[in-house]
Amino acid sequence: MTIRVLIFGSLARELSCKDIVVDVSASATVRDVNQALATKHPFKAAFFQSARLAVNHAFAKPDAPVQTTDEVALIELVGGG
Amino acid sequence: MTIRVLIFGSLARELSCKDIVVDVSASATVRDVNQALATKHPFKAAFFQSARLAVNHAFAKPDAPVQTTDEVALIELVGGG
Amino acid sequence: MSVLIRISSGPLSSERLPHVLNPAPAASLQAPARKSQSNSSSDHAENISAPAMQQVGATVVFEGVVRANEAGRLIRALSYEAYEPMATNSLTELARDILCKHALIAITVEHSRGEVAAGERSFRLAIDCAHRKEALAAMDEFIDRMKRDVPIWKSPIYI
Amino acid sequence: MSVLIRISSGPLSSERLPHVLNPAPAASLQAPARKSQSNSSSDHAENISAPAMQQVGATVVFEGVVRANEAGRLIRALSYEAYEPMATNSLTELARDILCKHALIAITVEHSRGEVAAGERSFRLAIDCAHRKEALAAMDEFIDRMKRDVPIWKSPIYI
Repeated sequence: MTIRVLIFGSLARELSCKDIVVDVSASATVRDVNQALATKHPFKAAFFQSARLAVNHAFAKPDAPVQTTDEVALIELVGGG
Repeated sequence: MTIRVLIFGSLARELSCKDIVVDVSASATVRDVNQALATKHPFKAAFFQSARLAVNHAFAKPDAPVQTTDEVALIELVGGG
Repeated sequence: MSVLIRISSGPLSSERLPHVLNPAPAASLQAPARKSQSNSSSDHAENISAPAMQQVGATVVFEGVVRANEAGRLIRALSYEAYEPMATNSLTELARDILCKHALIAITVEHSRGEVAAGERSFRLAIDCAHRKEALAAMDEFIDRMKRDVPIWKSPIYI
Repeated sequence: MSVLIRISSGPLSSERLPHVLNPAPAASLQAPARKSQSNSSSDHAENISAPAMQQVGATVVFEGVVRANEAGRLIRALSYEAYEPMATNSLTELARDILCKHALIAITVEHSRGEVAAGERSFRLAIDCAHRKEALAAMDEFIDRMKRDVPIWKSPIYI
């Protein structure tokens, strides 16, 4: 299935886009989405493997399941405020 | 010589006065003034012996000399602000 | 106890928001976080009771100002991007958690989104409490956790 | 760098004093503390330069409010007595010391003397600095040392 991962801030500027679309299996978890992001962007693999993802506006654990209808966002902050 | 020691706050309320006048020798130091205060008010002797005195608007060390023309004040605070 | 959260467009006003919007029972603290927000601002308030206000002995306000340089380069402004409603919800949860942990009386948080010019305010955290030590510890912890967990990003706009 | 000290009669206004009174060279920090003061207020200012202002990234303001009870008894007000000019001079010295030690940009201190009713402000400390951590540490240290060393006494006025 297809998961669209919203991205923000300097990452969005660097990649010149507002989201990254990845393909994962129908039983995918948050961890699988991280892995798919890392595979798609090998030069930032370490970053994507450990980046925190929010599912439907709450931080999600690596084991949490993901569905194609979920709103997934990559929340990696470097000191806002 | 005579030294007038200004007092404030709860001490002034307790003693119902704004100053305490003590007699000390012409070569007296701040320590001697503390001692004279303690002698004059034996029920608060320990308090007066260790109370901080300001001479001419600055905290004075125990060894500092005192003159009758100096402005002496007892600065014992219990948390202002 | 009171929690008031507002994320609004552009620089913050120099005037602080009042802590007390509508006096109401303290039980309103248990009300769920508001999930919706308008396009122009997101604003989430819980209310403070009059007896609680009488316990306030200290108010500490932190204001973040956009500095004219960022990593050594001169900037004209910072642009803040908030991922809503997660930003407002997570600020609200953070404020409630800090309020309970440090036994505070009220927390008011204001954060800008969009462009804020150098010299203007982009963030304000106001804490009411009985005593000072709790307020300072709470403020430090709030800002650390906000920077780590609340989805608001800043981008420099260079001169 | 700027230090502004004011001890004035009655409750503080809800408006903060501006940090910048007259832009002037930073060397004014070395100016001697003003020894005189009027009966109605004592006010001591040193000035802040425009380049220093551009470094301000955080402003933290502490406000002390008179609480309606003191040691378990209801009070109508607190009455503050300041021993002048020592009170203003020692606040000024304390502010300079804290400013240098924590590398702050500006400190503004306001303290009431005379009667301040419950619920009203009697003390305000505003700190401008580049970063937050210094401001919070400086605020804590300033208030601890003020309570210990600055000759201002408070007396409860019971209902």
